[in-house]
Amino acid sequence: MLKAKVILVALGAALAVPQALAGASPEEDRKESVEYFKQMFPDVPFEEFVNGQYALNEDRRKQWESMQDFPPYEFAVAEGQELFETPFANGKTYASCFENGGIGIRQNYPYFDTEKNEVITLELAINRCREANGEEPLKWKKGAIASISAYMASTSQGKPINIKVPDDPEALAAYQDGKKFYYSRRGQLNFSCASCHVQNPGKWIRADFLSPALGQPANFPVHRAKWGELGTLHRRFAGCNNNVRAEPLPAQSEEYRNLEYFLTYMSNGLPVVGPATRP
Amino acid sequence: MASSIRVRAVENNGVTSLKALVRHPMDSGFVKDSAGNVIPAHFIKVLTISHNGKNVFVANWGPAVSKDPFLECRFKGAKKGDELTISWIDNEGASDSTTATIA
Amino acid sequence: MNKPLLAIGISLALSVPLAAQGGPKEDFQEVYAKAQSTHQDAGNFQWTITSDRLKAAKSAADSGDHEKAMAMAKEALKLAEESVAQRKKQKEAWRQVAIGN
Amino acid sequence: MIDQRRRGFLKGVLGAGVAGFALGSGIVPLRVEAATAPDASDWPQKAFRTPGVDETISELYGMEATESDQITMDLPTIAQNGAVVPVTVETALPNVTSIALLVAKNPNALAAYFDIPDGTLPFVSNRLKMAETTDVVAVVISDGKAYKATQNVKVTVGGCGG
Repeated sequence: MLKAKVILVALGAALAVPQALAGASPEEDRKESVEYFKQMFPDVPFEEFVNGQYALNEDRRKQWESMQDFPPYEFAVAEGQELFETPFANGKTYASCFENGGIGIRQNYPYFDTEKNEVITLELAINRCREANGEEPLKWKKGAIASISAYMASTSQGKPINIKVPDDPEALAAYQDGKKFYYSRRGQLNFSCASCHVQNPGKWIRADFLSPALGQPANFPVHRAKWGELGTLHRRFAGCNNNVRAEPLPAQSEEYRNLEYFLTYMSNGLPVVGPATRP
Repeated sequence: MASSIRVRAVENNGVTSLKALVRHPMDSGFVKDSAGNVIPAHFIKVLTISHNGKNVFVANWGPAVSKDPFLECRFKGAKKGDELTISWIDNEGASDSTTATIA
Repeated sequence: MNKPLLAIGISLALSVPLAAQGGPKEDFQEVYAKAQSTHQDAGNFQWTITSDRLKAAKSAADSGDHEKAMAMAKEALKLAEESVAQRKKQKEAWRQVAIGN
Repeated sequence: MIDQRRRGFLKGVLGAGVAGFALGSGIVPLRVEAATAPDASDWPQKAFRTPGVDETISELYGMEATESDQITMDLPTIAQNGAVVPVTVETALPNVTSIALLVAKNPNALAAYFDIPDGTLPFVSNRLKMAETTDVVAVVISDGKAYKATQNVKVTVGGCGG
């Protein structure tokens, strides 16, 4: 059914990446990017892109479906809910820091804070909420923060991702910085994120099956079989950078937040399906 | 404290399908931690599923069963509303148990 | 790749008249410091392998293996320079492949 | 904030006054009700410590297993990760009393061994660890005789996951 069409992929790779339009707006970028991936995988429905390699490879999809039948992150999500609802020492809870009590809002993250002029990711907002209530911040990449973020994502299941880039020079600059990071080759292997996830999705890189960029942030935080636990998106950024022998940047650094801003914007309209399992 | 066992048991036309996920590291004893010393073997040895005091399924597990192990089994003779008891014991003598109602 | 570097390292050390002001240790400090500063210059484009070589150079130097220390420092410098070149090239190169510039 | 595991550990200690079990690491909340803890005395210790498929089968059942096409195994062709390989075994063979899962090239072949009491269907699904590309063997005892099915699974170690 969703067999990766080798011919098509070859055609996709040969597809001349649309010539850079001078100063295209984020929305134009997004539309062009969706079109690019639709041409590359014509028989993959738009919503299915959130399932990455599992939308392109039958053998992988079957393994994924048996994992999702009773996913190993269920304990972490239950723990995340317990942590989310446990009041801080001052009696308040996370709900007080978020609109709608933090329920069903994952699809709006990350957003650009026009006062502070910075990208606010969900994990950053979680720790800022803790600090505002006199609590110690959590570690960024795994553990409690991943469980809480996974619980909050689970309350947004199916809601379309809705990232906004306001017509504000700082917001556009953050978006552009994230885009530049995404397309810049780095590390001794000299790959960019796009080398794998834009130019070669649907192909094998050794024994790994490359997923398309479209839809990637929709399934975070993710429980990877390799980690044996949940991990946040910035843990994945650092891991990928390390794989190409580029020095990873600190989690929740401005560069990684701008990167998340750009990448998530590209998935606007796709449903939140986090948390999810991955290899 | 949430139990370490999550269960879904559903009966239709006489056959109960039970799925369980157990929270356990299932360390094999063959893995080293980042400091280079071996993580000792720590895994569930026996897991039983019983209905009306009788075992309907017994799993003898070794260290090659994945972390946070998953199990599915099917049996006859139980109906909606019946209660099942799922218990496990590991190689360190720790154990846990929970009950589930068949939907 | 290491062998030629080692060879160059050795021949260089031999050709330098012994009376030269810095002995092999002196040259090492110089190369090591240059490698470090070039590595910093790479900014967000630092390579993990450069920091590995810098560590290897330092530990070789600490344990008195000057030959290895020099080879590692030289390799670190070469890698650091390549990462700086990558940073500069990518300043504009990314636009050619980006969807929608 | 009390670390989740420590809280579980503390509660375990208070509750475990009954029996002086060696307390495991605090990771797993210890709720020791000695009464319902399953009896692990007939856990096949030696079988779980035997390398090699045939040696394990003879250790476990004291007989050889013959290949049978009545056993269906649902396994991936290429495992996405050797740490979590989903496997499902089902058979049409009659009066099944036991199913075993073996991973040939694991340090010890036996991964899991299930008692199938009367009234329980000859079916089981599990997630196993596989050290490398190798055969997964399912052994079924039907009418007191041992049958087996074999299927190879490719496993690669490491990788970025894609």
